Amino acid sequence: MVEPNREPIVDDVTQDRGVTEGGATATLTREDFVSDQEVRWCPGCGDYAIMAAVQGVMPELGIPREKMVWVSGIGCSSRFPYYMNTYGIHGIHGRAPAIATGVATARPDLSVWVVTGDGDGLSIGGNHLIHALRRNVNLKILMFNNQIYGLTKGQYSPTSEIGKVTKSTPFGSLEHPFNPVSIALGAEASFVARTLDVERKHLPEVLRRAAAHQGSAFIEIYQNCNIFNDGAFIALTGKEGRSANRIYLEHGKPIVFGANHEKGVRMTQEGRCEIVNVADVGEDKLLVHDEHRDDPSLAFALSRVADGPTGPTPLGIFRDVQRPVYGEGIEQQLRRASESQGPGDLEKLLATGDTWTVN
Amino acid sequence: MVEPNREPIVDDVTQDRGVTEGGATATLTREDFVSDQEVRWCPGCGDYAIMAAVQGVMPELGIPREKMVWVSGIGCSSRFPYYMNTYGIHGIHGRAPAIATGVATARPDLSVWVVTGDGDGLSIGGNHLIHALRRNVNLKILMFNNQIYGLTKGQYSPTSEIGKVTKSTPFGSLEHPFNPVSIALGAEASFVARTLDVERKHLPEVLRRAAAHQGSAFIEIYQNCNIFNDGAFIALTGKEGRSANRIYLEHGKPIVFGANHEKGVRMTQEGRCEIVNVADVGEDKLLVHDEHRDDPSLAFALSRVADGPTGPTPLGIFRDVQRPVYGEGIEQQLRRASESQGPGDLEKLLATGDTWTVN
Amino acid sequence: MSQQAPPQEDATGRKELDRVVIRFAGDSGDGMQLTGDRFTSASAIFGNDLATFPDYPAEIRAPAGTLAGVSAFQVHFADFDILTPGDQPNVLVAMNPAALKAHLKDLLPGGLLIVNSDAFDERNLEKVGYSANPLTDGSLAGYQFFEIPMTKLTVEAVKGSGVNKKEAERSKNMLALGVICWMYGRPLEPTVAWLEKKFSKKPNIADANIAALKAGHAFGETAELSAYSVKPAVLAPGNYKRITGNQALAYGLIAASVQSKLPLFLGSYPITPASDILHELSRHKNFGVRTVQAEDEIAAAGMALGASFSGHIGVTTTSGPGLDLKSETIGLALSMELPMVIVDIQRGGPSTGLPTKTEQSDLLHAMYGRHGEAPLPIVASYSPSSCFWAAIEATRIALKFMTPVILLSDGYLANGAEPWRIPAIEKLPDLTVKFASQPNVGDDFWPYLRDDDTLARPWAIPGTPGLQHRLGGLEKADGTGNISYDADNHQLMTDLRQAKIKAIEEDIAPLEFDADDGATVLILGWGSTYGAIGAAVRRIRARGKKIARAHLRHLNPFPKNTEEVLRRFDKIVVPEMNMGQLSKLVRSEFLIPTININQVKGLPFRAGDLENRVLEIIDG
Amino acid sequence: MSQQAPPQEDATGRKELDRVVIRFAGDSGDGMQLTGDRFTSASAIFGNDLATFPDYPAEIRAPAGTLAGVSAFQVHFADFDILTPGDQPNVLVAMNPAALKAHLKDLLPGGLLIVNSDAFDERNLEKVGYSANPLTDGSLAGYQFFEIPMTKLTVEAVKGSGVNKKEAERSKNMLALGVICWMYGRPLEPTVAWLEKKFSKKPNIADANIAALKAGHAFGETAELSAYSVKPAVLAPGNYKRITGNQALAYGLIAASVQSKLPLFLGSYPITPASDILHELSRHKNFGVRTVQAEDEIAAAGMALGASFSGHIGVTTTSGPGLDLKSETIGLALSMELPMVIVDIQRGGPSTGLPTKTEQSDLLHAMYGRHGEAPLPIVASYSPSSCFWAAIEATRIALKFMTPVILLSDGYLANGAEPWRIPAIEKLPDLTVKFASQPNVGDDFWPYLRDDDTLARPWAIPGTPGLQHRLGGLEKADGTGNISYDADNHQLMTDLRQAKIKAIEEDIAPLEFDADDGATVLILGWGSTYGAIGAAVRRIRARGKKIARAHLRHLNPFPKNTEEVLRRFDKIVVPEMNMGQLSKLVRSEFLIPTININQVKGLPFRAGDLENRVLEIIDG
Ligand SMILES: Cc1ncc(C[n+]2csc(CCOP(=O)(O)OP(=O)(O)O)c2C)c(N)n1
Ligand SMILES: Cc1ncc(C[n+]2csc(CCOP(=O)(O)OP(=O)(O)O)c2C)c(N)n1
Ligand code: SF4
Ligand code: SF4
Ligand SMILES: [Mg+2]
Ligand SMILES: [Mg+2]
Repeated sequence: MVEPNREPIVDDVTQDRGVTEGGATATLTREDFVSDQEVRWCPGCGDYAIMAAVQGVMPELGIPREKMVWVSGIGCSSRFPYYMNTYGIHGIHGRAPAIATGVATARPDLSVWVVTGDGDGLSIGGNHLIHALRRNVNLKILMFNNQIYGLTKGQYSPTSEIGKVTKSTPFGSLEHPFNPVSIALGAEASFVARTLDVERKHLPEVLRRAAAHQGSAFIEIYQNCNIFNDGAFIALTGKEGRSANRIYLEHGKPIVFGANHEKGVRMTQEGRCEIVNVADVGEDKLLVHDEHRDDPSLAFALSRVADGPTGPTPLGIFRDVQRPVYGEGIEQQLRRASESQGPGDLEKLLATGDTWTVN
Repeated sequence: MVEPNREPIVDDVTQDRGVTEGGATATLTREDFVSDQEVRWCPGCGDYAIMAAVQGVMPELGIPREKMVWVSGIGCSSRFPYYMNTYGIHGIHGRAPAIATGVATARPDLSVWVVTGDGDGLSIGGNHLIHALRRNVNLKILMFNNQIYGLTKGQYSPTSEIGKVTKSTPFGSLEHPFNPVSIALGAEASFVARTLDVERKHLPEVLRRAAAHQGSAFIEIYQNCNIFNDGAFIALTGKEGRSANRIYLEHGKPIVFGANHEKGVRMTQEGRCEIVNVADVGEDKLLVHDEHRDDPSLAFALSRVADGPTGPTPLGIFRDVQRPVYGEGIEQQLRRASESQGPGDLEKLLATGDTWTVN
Repeated sequence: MSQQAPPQEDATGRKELDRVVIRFAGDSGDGMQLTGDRFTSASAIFGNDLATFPDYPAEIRAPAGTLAGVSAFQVHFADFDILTPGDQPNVLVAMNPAALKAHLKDLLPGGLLIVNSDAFDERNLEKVGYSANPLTDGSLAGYQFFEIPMTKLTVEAVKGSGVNKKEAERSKNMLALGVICWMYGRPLEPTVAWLEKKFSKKPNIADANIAALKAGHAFGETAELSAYSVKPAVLAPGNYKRITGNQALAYGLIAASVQSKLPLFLGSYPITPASDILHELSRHKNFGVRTVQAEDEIAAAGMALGASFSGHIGVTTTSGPGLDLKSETIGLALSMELPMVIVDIQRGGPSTGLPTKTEQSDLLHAMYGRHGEAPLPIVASYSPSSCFWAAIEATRIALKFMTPVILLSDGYLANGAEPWRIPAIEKLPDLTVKFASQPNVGDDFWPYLRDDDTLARPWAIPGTPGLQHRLGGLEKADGTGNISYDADNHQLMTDLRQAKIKAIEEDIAPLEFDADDGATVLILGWGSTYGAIGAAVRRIRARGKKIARAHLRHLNPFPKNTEEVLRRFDKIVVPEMNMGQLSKLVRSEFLIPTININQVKGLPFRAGDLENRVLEIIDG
Repeated sequence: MSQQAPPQEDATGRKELDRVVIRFAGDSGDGMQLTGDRFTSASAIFGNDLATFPDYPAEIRAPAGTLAGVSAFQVHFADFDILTPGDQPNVLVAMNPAALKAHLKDLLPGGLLIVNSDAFDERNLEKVGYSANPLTDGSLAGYQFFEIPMTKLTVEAVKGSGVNKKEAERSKNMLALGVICWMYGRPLEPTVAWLEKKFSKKPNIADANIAALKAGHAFGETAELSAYSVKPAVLAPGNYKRITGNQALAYGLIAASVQSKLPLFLGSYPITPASDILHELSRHKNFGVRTVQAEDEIAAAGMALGASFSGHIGVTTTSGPGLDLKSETIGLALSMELPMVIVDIQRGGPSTGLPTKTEQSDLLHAMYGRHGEAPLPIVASYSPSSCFWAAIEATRIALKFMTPVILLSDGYLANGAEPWRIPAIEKLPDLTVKFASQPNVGDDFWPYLRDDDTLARPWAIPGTPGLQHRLGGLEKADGTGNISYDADNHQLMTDLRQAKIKAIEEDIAPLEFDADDGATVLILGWGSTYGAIGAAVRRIRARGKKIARAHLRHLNPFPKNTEEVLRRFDKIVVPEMNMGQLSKLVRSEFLIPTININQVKGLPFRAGDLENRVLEIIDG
């Protein structure tokens, strides 16, 4: 009864108009993913660039729009689902990973994406985030990190730097920030990546990789809030910084960066990643990145190369390993149960146990 | 006005009976920390051993009982405060770190301890825990990890192993567990340790170190629930396991273990900790533990030596570094403010801004 | 009461009684819950009507021998249909001094008292502050009193089954059960069979328990304890099953899933006394039931909401503290107008309160416990077996009106057991829903284009081509569902949300009432006071007084005829296990005065107490 | 209305008006809030009485030129004491077509309309669906209408201040302000001074804005725009300060801290419209105010609770969604009987609702939004400046009765500004508390040994030798505070918790009412409807009708004389910005029928609407 129970939901209704329509077989374009809703971000907001990248990549995935659900919390970033011509939930503050877990475990046939902010995802929503990652629910989680609370007009967030002066910290913040990649790895995440709103090529590529990953994918996207935290990522986006400070992680390749790849990352005996001049140590001594290492220690060490986006900062995929996917496990148990015990029979269920007959 | 404002609270009342009475100067005994409340744990519960250790160490700290506050959530473990003859709050499920943060930031003069469980601290309370660690609030957090929900009669917890059959998972749990030490390190914790309920010497020593640490200290204590998860730590407590599987971390010493120290831990080029035969690699190749390394990568790598307490498992202090303490930062800002602006003057406050006079 | 009437003897020479109330009391470790449960099962199969009331401490196993550690189970069985587990026991089984101290005060004068004399040693007596040994100081003169060295007898009996001393002593509850089974002529077979099944993997434990059981039975016979019989009750013909409220509730949810052809999704976080619903549902995966133990109640509700959005019956189960945490998510479901069922098994509050005790004090919280104007339907079960109905009804309303629904039960119903006449599947309502499958405005799909009758919005689920839409908690324009800050639209949506809930009164059964003609006093109840009120009404009538009673199963909206029913009577008496929450709703809704009978003790009403209070009102 | 009466001329030849309502409307990016704020400040200093109403979208800056992006600020200033920001403006400043489209409908017939003609280009007109240009199609005939090329004039004016074009154009709001200042004879100095201070670090920005301001003033003069004057209001003598509700509330909390000699601890999580309290309080560290921006609302409440336990005034501030999340922690504070203040700045609900709009729909949630029997006091502010009183009163009750107290304000009060007569410090109540310092039962300390009058328990804080004790959410034995599952004790504690809150009625001011003799209709209000009701009452009286009004500042418990006051009148009219929440409380408490006037539009009542509705009731 599992199948009969679940399947109809999808089929009944899809039959009517034929799954193919706007479906996998029909090739979709960028525009197909643009909703009719008026976009309400501030002019110049980094969210625009991210949306463009997403809407550019979606058609490539060959997933029909109706099979896609975008879930978010509350925040400027969390308005995202309204702008996607897919199914979507603009949830409540911090709860997107939980709501999305419901969608993904109820309906493994869907492609479920989460958009959250540094406040939504790491402040009020931190617990749901780490548990979704731990369970390896099949969610693609995009965290727009602008290191500020945008929608509430500029208070510091869990990723704001110490000393930051904001509306709620006129004398400077006293809180040591989270390193989102570190906390995700500490939470057993099977896929962890970082990219930048202005990355025309890198961002889409990371999205593709996340989509391809089985299980939960966590992507930290540095996003400029030009109203309340303008220039937070200038070290990575500014002219010189751009080449000097972006450390692109590439699987199987030694980690080098700098205008002429003159800099590199080396692993010390005590398992710490340090930045070196390639010339000094020689290319062969450089750390070769391995996304697929089962042990997350390497990825974690890499996440500590930069505590904040103020100097050389690794971008790309820190970790991408296979783990059982939560929703699939549930499906299996359902299938096994109905195979072993036979599909659920209500009459039988009620009639078993401490029963007797009165005539 | 900061001082006048805060100080009286403590003094007014303490003067009356003289701080010394039951105070630092008077030497306290174990019994002084035993409350008059009837202990209500199951006979044989690991919580008894932990309580004994705690009540044994407290007198050594030279902190008067009235300056101590024990805060907990809900769970068998969380009954702990009732049994301590100190101030205490038996809070609500998962919120102890938040409540304790209120106590510690309001009253830096107090010694604040938190007792939580694997469900209380890592399931419902996960977010408060990681934020308390991130902020480095001056809290000593004892997490009794019995890998089960005890008080609610045996459901799996975020630290239960995959496949665990419990009341709520009759077909086995599908959830990948947290590694409490890893998540704490990912959350920027400045002090992270692990010990065992039955460790007569080790547990007290870890408690002393935690007490000495400035800021938040997180201690995972493996605790046997003999009713719902008996033997969960048998690999570490059983006869042979005891010597074979307990890896004691000691600062500045190469990491060795086994009955005759025949085993050791080595750091690979890719920053992974692997277990080796000392004979094979030679003692000099072994990893030398460094609690005080600023970069948490080493501690993290060590936390991955064992995903669960089923084989060789590191015990001891993974990390102990100095970071600004959250509460102290606040005190400083208050002091600076009243120094620079002068102590708060209500009349002046009300009279400034858009004001005018009508006669 | 049967004790008064001169008892007959049956064929086997047993004194016939019409009803008996037995309370088993011992240490948390003594297995009293299991003992009571087994006796109940045997009595059910024997054909008595029955009702049970487990009463145990919040701690798992407080230290042996302490008052805090006492656990009790009361069973009421009779040869006629009964309504409550009985006010006071006429038989008390006390396994140790603590149990005696805690429960003797409830035993009826002249009642039967059976104690395990082995447990009455110095230490145990001291632990609970007995200066003298009650077994010997004559303080038990007022009862028929038997002391049995249960521990010794048990250890004796189980010799050879190869269990160690500790395990041997653990079987003493079975010895006690054996004694009681003999006294009330219950067959041992069901229990033996059950023990063999339960301990199939540990045969020697099974043997020990069976040996103890039989030894107890034999002891009763040889010691010539007085023997009684309680005839089977004449219940309506049909198949019966002994069921607890939580079990019935779980079955009801499964039934709703089957009847609606929608999969059931439970997002839950363990909490007493609701956890057993999670446990029960996670056992029925072959029904396609998905259960997720969430990281907390907020996540549990969020997951249920996500599942509802995706076309499942999203359910979340909890108790008071969890309901607090779910409020915000319930508000979102209400604003998204998604079908969702929130089950609250009420317990003693406020705060952590009395986790294992019962109370009815979440009604106003269910009604108003969300910010903003946020009305939703409330359904309440009123007996263990009615939880089955309530689960189906709550789901029916949720699906038909596209709204979250709160189902209120309580600890007393959750853990209490009673015989349930298994309903015929054909008789269950058809809950089939029709998902939206086509655009409803030209080529567009408007998620808030409402049904004229129910005001429900269409339910278009992911996977449906062309109906992509986005919902959230910001105010929505009626029809399109787009974000709208328009002033008049907000008024309209607020009115519509209220009207939709109000409209449900057209869809639910009218309030039934049972009145003697000429009765001027109506007892109005809701929830688990049903049985106690019923028993009180019987007693009042037995005294030749006129009385009327009605019991609300829908708390929001009220059945359409509620005011009309209330206005038929001069006095409306509202007994509640709270400080008067239904009464507040009735007063503000109808401006009708109420006379409140409130009890907030963590325990159900005693029929006798209710009887007296109501008689005063009738006469006074 | 002044527009009707033939206006006088003052010495300077300006037409005298008694009151004016100006609405500034433009893009979120146009700085309308700041413009209105500055004009208000100038008018305040000039000596008018005034009231303001900011109205902006939930988005930070919706795309330029869209309706969604329009932000408005209304200010009402007069030469007499006024009560509201005015129903409809008689002056509208529209910086772009979107602003015109959104607000023209509110402008009074014949009203003054000033637009920035530079913004009326094709694209902008199109964006809001203007087919024809309203400036030229004669559709504005019904108004006194001036178009000013503000952008051009500004760019012209700021040449030389060395700012770039973008920055230059940004100053056009100051040009508009200059024009209005000239028209209503407001001095420029205060604004100039303010600009210099604000941009002290960016002198060229300051210069540009000042240049624009003066240019606007000059333009008004040269273009000979009609010039008006509104004399200073005759307010009671004293020092005045223009203050918003949130600012007053923050000051009130600081005052409570000073008056109680207890440090103030705020645990808060940002949320509209409450965030400004957190912002304000975090600026006053020299008062020893500790502010923590918590990870969420639950933590914020938990931190406040921890601080209260430690001897601070624990406060947490939020809005509806946050109040949902705090319910469980509030229940714990209530069970621990700790003094704590929970501030809820109500906004449009349910769920995320209308974050920047006002509503009164959390009253029942505040009253019943916790599981179990969990009563607590509720205080409500009723005008921006009354938030100062409310904060002190809420703290006073919390400290005296050892209980959490909920303070209800709303978005309209929070952001609205009015002149506030600065109170004399000596007049503020003394809130000194006495902590427990000695054992109270022999050598023991019993944390639940209550005060006979207040029923408050003693407050013993960490650091006090010998008084170590442990509190939690499980039910406590009265007196000792030890965990107790005893049935009668639970009833007792439940009764005591309720009695303690009820007893507060003895401690609060009776309900005042203002009635014409012979009045049969009473308008009963609470919260921010105060001003609108007051204005409506004036109008009703101006029509020679008899009316009475009373306004509740304590919602739980009600003042002791409430029923007595209500029973003096035939009809009780209850206007609320909800669906009738106070009315529900009144009906269930007193069984008195009410006539409800409900508006749920995210906007305050218009005095005119209230007037008409009430007149119907009086006449009909
Ligand atoms: C329960 C609740 N608390 C607080 C808020 C107010 N709030 C809305 S968004 C937000 C934070 C936004 O920051 P972030 O998640 O970083 O998103 P951003 O706006 O920066 O993209 C807050 C505090 C809310 N809507 N709900
Ligand atoms: C809000 C809330 N949700 C759920 C519960 C029920 N509950 C009490 S303790 C507990 C978990 C206990 O597990 P753990 O924290 O590991 O403590 P242990 O009993 O194992 O020591 C739960 C789910 C509660 N009391 N409050
Ligand atoms: S406030 Fe910042 S994050 Fe939000 S929309 Fe504007 S620029 Fe983007
Ligand atoms: S249930 Fe387990 S954890 Fe709880 S008290 Fe008993 S043994 Fe200890
Ligand atoms: Mg942000
Ligand atoms: Mg546990």
